[in-house]
Amino acid sequence: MTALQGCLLISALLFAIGFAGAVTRRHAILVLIGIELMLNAANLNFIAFWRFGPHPEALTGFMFVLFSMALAGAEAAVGLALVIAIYRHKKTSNLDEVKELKG
Amino acid sequence: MLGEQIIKGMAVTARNFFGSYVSKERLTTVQYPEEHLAQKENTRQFPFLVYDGDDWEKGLRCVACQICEKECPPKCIYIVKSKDKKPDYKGQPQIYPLTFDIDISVCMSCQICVEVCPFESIKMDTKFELSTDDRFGGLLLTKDKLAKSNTYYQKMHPQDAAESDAVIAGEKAKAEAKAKAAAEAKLKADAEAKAKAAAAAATVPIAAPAPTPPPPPAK
Amino acid sequence: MFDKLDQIFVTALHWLVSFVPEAWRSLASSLICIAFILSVFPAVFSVTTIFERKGIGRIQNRYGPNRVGIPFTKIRLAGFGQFIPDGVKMLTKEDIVPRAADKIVHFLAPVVMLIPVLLAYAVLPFGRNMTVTDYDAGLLFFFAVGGAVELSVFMAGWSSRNKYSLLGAMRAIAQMVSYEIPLILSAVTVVMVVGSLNLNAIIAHQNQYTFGIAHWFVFTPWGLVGFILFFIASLAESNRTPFDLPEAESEIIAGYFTEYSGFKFALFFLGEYLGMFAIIGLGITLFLGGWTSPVSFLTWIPSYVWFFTKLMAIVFVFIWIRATLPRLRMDQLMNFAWKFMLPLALINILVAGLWHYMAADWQRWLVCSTIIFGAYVILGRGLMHNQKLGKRIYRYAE
Amino acid sequence: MSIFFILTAIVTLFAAASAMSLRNLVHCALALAVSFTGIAALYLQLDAQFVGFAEILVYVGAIAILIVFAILLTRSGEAPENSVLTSGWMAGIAISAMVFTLLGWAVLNSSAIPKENPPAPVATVKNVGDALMTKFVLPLEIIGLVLTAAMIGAVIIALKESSKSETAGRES
Repeated sequence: MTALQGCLLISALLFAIGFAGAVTRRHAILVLIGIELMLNAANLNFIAFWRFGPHPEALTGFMFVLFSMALAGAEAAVGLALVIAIYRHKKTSNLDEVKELKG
Repeated sequence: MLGEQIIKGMAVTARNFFGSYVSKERLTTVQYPEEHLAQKENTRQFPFLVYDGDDWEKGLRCVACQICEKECPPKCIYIVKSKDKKPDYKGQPQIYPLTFDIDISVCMSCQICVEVCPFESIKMDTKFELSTDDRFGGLLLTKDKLAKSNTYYQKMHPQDAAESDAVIAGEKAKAEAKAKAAAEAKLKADAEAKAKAAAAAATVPIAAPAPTPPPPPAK
Repeated sequence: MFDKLDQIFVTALHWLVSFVPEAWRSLASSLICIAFILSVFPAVFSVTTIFERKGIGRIQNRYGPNRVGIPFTKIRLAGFGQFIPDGVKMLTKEDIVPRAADKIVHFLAPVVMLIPVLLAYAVLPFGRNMTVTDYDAGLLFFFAVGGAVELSVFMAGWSSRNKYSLLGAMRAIAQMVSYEIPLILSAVTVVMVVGSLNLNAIIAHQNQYTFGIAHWFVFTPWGLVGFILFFIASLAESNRTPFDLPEAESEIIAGYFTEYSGFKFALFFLGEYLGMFAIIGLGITLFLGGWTSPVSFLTWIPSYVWFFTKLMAIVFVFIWIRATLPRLRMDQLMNFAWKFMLPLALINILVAGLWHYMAADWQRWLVCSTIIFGAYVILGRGLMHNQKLGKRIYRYAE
Repeated sequence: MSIFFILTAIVTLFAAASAMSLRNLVHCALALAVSFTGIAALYLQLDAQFVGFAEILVYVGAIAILIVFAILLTRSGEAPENSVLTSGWMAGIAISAMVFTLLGWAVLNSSAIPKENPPAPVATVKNVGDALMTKFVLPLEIIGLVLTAAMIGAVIIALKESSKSETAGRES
């Protein structure tokens, strides 16, 4: 097993953990946490491919991770604002109780 | 302008900072164990017992009337009366306290004992460095520790001491006047008795016993 | 001779490391550096506590601590031995953990507080050639590890299960997050002009002299504004008066470390002061030329002496401010950060860019100063616009 | 792969697993912060210092704090009494296990993966900055726009509704 494969396995496991959490937990914030973990797994993939890939001097994977971090920040801000808005409206942040789209 | 007042405030504190090194008058605190601040006229800490003269056992004004013990709100005074009597400052025999204890860990410095004392014998002290490592024995003040001379009181609270001295002097003068009057009355009575006796002796040989002097009137 | 004195610590480090076998040298060198940081800055902390107590005392026309000197002797040292009994008292006190507290998080919080604060010293240059790691993106590293402090504050506040702790933690996090933005934006100006995130490069850029006066960034219009913004933001970041809402003792006891005692409290206390020194050290490095001397004829004074002199001078200003200004209200705090400091920092970035590209003559001084001053006046007016100052009206419950 | 790398990976994965499985939400958020720190350490060992410190700055310093704030604002700091899992949790676990198996199989059997490790690339701050300002300047601008939009959107969503609807909400 090469170092790249090790990194990819770690990131695959991280992705699986994030995915399992996002689909099994009821709390909206935990779903967001799961999504963050999946994003991080993807970032780890990018860094691993940048590090062990053929053209590291192009910095493509590196840049992708930087941009994806900025996007993750935006996603967390909007997602948590949504969770707070839903909580204020429905007095719950349990996803099983927030099923229908009507206000 | 925004920030101007901040600069002014900083200047004030800076002036105080450097001023405290330059002029001693700025410093409001004193170096305590070495220096003490002058105490106010009405400072009070815990009660003490006043005595006149040099010997505290003889001069103690307290007559163990136990009014203070009864009035004390936290019940921190403990008095045992004596069986015998000894003369007080008026020269009149009085009972005196065998034991007079004040537990200053209980005392709340309310001064009620001073207010109710009819004999000007309990007053408030200004001494405050009373802390001790013995919390039971050290804070229970017995008679010998409580007794302080009248000159001490005069020095501590000149105004109050003058008032209380005036009362005492008044009492004494009254008592002396009474005694004088009584003595005069006795003299008169004696003379009368003598005259009577002489008269009686002329008639009846048995002499009548001399009448006892009347007891000093209560205040 | 003076060069040798300047480099005495570097020489000592090389001399010490030369005793170690070749393979272990880098490890030994870092261990010695860690020992240096761990011994010097807590010592500075202990002296600072005395300075703070004495200074505030003098400002309030008191003496301050002036009794304790060297233990078991009659030497008083004007009270500078006070930290010894203070430390002994602090470290030997009983460690109390609330019954309802989350024990593990409660235990970890002070540790998590101290680690990032100590890590931040790794990139600070204390003197010429005296940086533990000369890292390429040192400034980024500094801000990155500084961000972890907020998490420890939250851990302390939440795990104590005390409303005052939680309130203090929420206030602290809100304040730190808000003031981190002007802090970073004011540092960005320096990065723009120097073109590097490396703190040694930033100092090298300031280590030049014209007419005997150093090229410190604080001597330029944008640098002055940047320094003042950085200074105010670092006051807020280190939770010092007038931004001490997180531990406002008259309102919420001690904020997030209400439920801490003994050793853990000491760790928090230490962490807070070490964080303050670190951020002051960064401010010195960015705007006050780090270890360089302000005038060229004083360059013979060793560089670390300059660094620590500047550090203590700014610490003294912190103490002075603490003794002068009252505490802000939460809304005033937030308004000040978002409506005044943030726009001014953004305009300052613009001005720094202008400064960089204009010809170096008096015109650029005039233009830059005018823009900064105009922005300052307008923003200040805007901040004070809604303030209804006047007699306060009290409404009582009937 | 050094021992240290494997240790960091184990800590990261363990923290991630506990972030997804603990009952108390605050513990989840703290475990998440540990996991992010671990990922940052992995980046550092993959010679991507800049990304590593950016990870700490963004994820530990901002996103973890944001999540913690959201947890406290939605009053979910205490562990719930009833089940924390959705009704179809078994299917979810099964699917994620399948995803991992598939990914692992693909990673281990792919022919596209280079066999030898190239020397460590250099990504100095200067290189990154140059790349951001030349090749990647358009994405950078777009990211700026997206962040601004997200910020405004988050503020509007989380903003208190007008007092009328708020009182109505309180009555209901």
